[in-house]
Amino acid sequence: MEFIVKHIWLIPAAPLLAAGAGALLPKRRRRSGAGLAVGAVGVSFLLSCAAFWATLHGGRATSHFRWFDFGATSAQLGWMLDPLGAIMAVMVALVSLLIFIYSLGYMAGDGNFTRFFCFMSLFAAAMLGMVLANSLLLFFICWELVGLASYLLIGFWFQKPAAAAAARKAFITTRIGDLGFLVGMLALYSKTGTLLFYDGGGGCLEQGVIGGVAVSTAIALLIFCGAIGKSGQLPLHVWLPDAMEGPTPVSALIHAATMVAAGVFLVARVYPLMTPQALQVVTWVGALTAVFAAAIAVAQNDIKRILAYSTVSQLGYMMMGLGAGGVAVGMFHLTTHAFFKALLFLGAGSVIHGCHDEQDIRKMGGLRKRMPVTFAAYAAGMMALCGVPLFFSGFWSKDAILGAADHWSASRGPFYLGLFGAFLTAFYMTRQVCAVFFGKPATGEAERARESAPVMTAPLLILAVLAVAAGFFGTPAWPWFQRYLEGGRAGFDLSRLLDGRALTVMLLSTALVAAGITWGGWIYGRAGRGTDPFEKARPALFACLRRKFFVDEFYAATVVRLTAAFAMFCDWLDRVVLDGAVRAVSWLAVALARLNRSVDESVVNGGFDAGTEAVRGSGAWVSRFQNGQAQRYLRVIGLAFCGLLILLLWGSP
Amino acid sequence: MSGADQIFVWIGHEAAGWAPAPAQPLVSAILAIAGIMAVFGACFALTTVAERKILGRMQNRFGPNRVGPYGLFQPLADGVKMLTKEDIVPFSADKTLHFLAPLVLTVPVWLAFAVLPFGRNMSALDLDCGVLFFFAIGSASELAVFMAGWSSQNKYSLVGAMRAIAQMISYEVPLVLSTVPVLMLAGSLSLNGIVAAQGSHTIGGLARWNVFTPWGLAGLLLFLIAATAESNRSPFDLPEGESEIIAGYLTEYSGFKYALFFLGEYLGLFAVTGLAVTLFLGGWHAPFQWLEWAPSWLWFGAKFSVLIFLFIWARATLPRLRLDQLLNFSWRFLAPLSLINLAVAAAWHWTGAWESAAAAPVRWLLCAALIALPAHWLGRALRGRLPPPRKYRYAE
Amino acid sequence: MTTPLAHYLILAALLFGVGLAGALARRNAILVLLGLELMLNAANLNFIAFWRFSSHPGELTGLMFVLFSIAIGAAEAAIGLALVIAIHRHRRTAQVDRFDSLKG
Amino acid sequence: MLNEIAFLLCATLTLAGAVAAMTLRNLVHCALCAAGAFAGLAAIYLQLDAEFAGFAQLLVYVGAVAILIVFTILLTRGAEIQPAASPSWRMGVTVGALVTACLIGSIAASPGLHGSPPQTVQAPVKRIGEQLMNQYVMPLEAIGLLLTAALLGAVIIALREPPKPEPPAP
Repeated sequence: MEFIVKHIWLIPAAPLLAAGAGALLPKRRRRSGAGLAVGAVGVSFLLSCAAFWATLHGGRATSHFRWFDFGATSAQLGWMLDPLGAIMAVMVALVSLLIFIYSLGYMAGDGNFTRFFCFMSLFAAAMLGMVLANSLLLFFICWELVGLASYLLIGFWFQKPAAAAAARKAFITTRIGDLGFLVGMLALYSKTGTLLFYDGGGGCLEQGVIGGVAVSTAIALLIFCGAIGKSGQLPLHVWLPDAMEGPTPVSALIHAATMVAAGVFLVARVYPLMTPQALQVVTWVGALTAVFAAAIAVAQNDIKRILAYSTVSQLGYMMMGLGAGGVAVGMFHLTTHAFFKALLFLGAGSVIHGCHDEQDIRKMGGLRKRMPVTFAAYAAGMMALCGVPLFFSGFWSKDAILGAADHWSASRGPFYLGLFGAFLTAFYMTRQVCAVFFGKPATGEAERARESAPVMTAPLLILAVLAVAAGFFGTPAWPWFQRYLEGGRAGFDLSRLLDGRALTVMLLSTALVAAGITWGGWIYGRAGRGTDPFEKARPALFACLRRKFFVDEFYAATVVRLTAAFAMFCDWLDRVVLDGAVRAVSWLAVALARLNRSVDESVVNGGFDAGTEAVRGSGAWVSRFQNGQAQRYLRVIGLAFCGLLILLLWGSP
Repeated sequence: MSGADQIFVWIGHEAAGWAPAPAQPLVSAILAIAGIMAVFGACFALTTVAERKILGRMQNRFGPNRVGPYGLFQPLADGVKMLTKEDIVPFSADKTLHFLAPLVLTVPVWLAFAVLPFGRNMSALDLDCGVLFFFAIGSASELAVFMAGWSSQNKYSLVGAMRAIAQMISYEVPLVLSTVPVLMLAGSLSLNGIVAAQGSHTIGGLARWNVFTPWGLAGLLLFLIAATAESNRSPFDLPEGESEIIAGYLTEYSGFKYALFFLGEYLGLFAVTGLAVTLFLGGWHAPFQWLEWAPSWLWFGAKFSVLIFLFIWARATLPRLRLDQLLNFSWRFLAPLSLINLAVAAAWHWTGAWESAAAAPVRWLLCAALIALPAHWLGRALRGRLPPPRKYRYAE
Repeated sequence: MTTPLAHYLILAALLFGVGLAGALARRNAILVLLGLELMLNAANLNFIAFWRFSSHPGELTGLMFVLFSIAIGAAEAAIGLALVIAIHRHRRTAQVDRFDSLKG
Repeated sequence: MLNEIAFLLCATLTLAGAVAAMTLRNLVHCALCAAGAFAGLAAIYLQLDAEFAGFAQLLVYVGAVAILIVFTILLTRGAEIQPAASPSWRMGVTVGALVTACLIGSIAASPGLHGSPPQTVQAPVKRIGEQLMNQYVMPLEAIGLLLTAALLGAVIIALREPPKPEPPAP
């Protein structure tokens, strides 16, 4: 135990090593590459478990070291072990491990198998480094590495134009948020003089309000910008659904379970910096995102896109939980969500694999009988996401968020938005499950679908168990998770479950979920093939949702066009104004040159001809000394040396 | 313990004590030289007969068994034969160099024994940079081989000498590099210092010899392979391959000069074996603490004999290499591997700071893997480079 | 240790002179290089001698210089001899007075 | 006294080797004599308590440079064709003698070269290593770079050039 507390850096180091070694492996060494990656992340998982065990027994540690000096100050990096980081590390390592194993099956046919595992290991290393960082600078470095890995993996099939475009879009969009993060970090450094989180009272999180409420809020909001970008919050959510162009395990690992949660984790990590004003912004952004994305998800047809919007929506919930309820509430939903969303994505991957790379839910159907294991796991994930009461983790974590929103004094708005979002979630998930697993197969592909290999279904089953079980660690009756993060111990007390106000919220959300599922089942369970029944009823609204509230079009019309217009203006400036000036100058120069030439030819040349003749003559005379005989040169040097020595001896008295 | 252990030191001390005081250092030096020459001269004689007998056993025949009991006087007979043979110098040979070559080969080899510690307090010359001295002295043998080959004015001799020099230069690189980890971790170039660095004990009284570490084991193997090549022994004996270039640079030598070459080669082998014992096998230390009662020179002799037996065994077992295989093996396998071994030794040193109980086996396994995996890969790469088996058109 | 510094210096001077004379008088490029090496060695001897006779030899300055100088000598020999081989391959000669393409 | 004799022996070996290396007709003899001169110089280093430098000299010059020279001689067939002395060899020897005379003159003119050296000198290998790793680490790195460059350069220069491709027929 002591060992891991001291050497916490080993956790990210193992996959980093695997990534480095994997990059050097030749393409055909598939088994070595995959074995290396899985082994390394397995080692990380075991070490994380050890670290987690240590934190259970009160193990806390921070360490830091100088990276480089500039002037009198130095950039410090460091590692930290605390409950927040430890639980996150266990979760990331476990989900990574399962998804790596799943990928063995999913990517088996891909030619760039080794490269895939190299990138995945890089991602795992960066993510683990981020959660264990004790310095905002190291956090930012890992954050950007995570972004890079995400870029590489979204564009993994870069021969597809859509994938390349999606990778670029993801990279650029998150960069906008990161700019805010960077500015916030610099502002923080200029105010506190350190970027270490905890440093025995001197860290940037231990100094209370920094330079007044306004400055503090500004810094918090700038850092939150980074979280908005990475976690796909409104208005920077556009990249996340497009990121589904990457391989499905990537979607599961990066764009559902871990990386997008990094924004949430960032807010949780720098929670002491968050002023109440900043938290209000966080809550509102989260609540709006939750409903907004859930509404879009209702009208999508791509199985992965639905899950992507669902992810955006759930991330909104987490933000809302952080803003309204505190670190524990948001982190609990993050953890449960990681399990069931990874499950859903891997299930979707299994379905896609079974249907021969078909992603449109309208072309599936009736897969319940053909892929029973996938169906069972998927159903568990779906119910966890919807928040089916008591036995599914999503219920408990979402309930905690709704309860916190209910108690929030600033406004009732987020609470109602959250309730509405819960209803929508139940509705669109029911719609998806009905379309995919029930009814009759719509195409020949769906009819010929077969259950996936055990290497893919085994992680599904493990995740399904986790998706159910994770909830019991954070019920109001036994709030172990919350106490663990605060460093205390939880007692079991059923009466907290029956507290009046909490019970009301619980019943309310149960009712809404039931309504969503029933209504969805009623509409879609009976519907045949053809136009969506909802579309038939409300064509205008449905079209608006299908086009994602026209956000992409809005950006294209405003930001992109503005940039393009500005570029055209610059182009015009360049062509007309600058070029004109250059042309005028050049004309002037030509005219002067003409004048010059006439003077030159008549006056100067004559003089120079005489001069060069003299120089050439003397050069020819001198060049006789350079005859190419090295020994002669050496002889002259020897003689010169003698002369110099004699001069020196004779000259000195 | 100290009685038997220090007996030679004591004898030397007493004997020098008889001399007048100013001459005492000189006398003790002469005594040491005489001792070394007597012991290793006898060793040379014994090894020749032992080698022939062991080779004979391994090839399922008797070795020499006619002269004396069990053929033990064979070297005497050989010596008499060698010394009474006619000393032939070719007409067109460069007479001076032809005469000097065996001397230049033999004399420095004797010098190399000066720094080897044969037992506790038993080294003739405790130089601060003993290892450097050893290799510096050894570099003269290349010149001697060249002198022998060139002065004979015979193309087989010249080809043999060029082969030998190419081989010696190529294998000197891994030979020296494989000793560097030992020097690094002992923090000394003195052979006595290196022996002292291996003198402590660990669990169960096991001595801390370098060979008991992954890099030490790998280093010993590399060192022995390179040493086999340095001393032109089978399977690296192609400079004097009888079947190809009729004994190479030795072709034009006979009689006493030939015997000197023979002596020089065996002594070179002894010296480098003694160095291997000192660097990797703990010198004159006993393998276990509870075995320290036996005299230290006896331990040195035992390890020395085992290694010599290994060399003979290898000679009986392995076929001769081709020149391109030989050079490829050195430059593509041994040299990179010894460089990697250097890094492994650094890793071993670095991980020495680990404190927990589980650290020792983990450290061992980690370092062993660090050296074994590159060896595996380099070996595969080397095998991939070999030309396909030759096909003989008329020999089916 | 009774040999005075002057003797070492004179030995170095003679060695330098022999090297220089050889480098100037011989035609074979290899021997010219050999002469240069002798001159370098003479300089090294000076460094060692001055170091040994300096008032604070614990500083090791001269010794270090010689170690580096030996390494440079080795590099010089390798490059020089490689050049001789390359030139010999092109011009079929190793005589310095025939290497005279570089002239004015 | 003993010391003086040892010095004279080594000095004679060195000088005789050097003179022979610069005058003999046979190039192989020249190279071997030069090796002898290098060895004598190494002995003088030992006498000056510079063990490390002495053995390094032996290892590098006798073990490597001499072998290199011998190889080059054989590769350029210098052992067979005897080149005469340079046409201007008289001038060369004169200049060499002049330089030597200048040097010896300046040595003779310098005062204070006859004192005895400090009795003890501390140059253990460990200290040399520490100095190399501390004070002289930059030169050490530079030398490493130089040797690598020299190695690669020598290989590339001496490499047999591949035959030039035939120019396409017009």
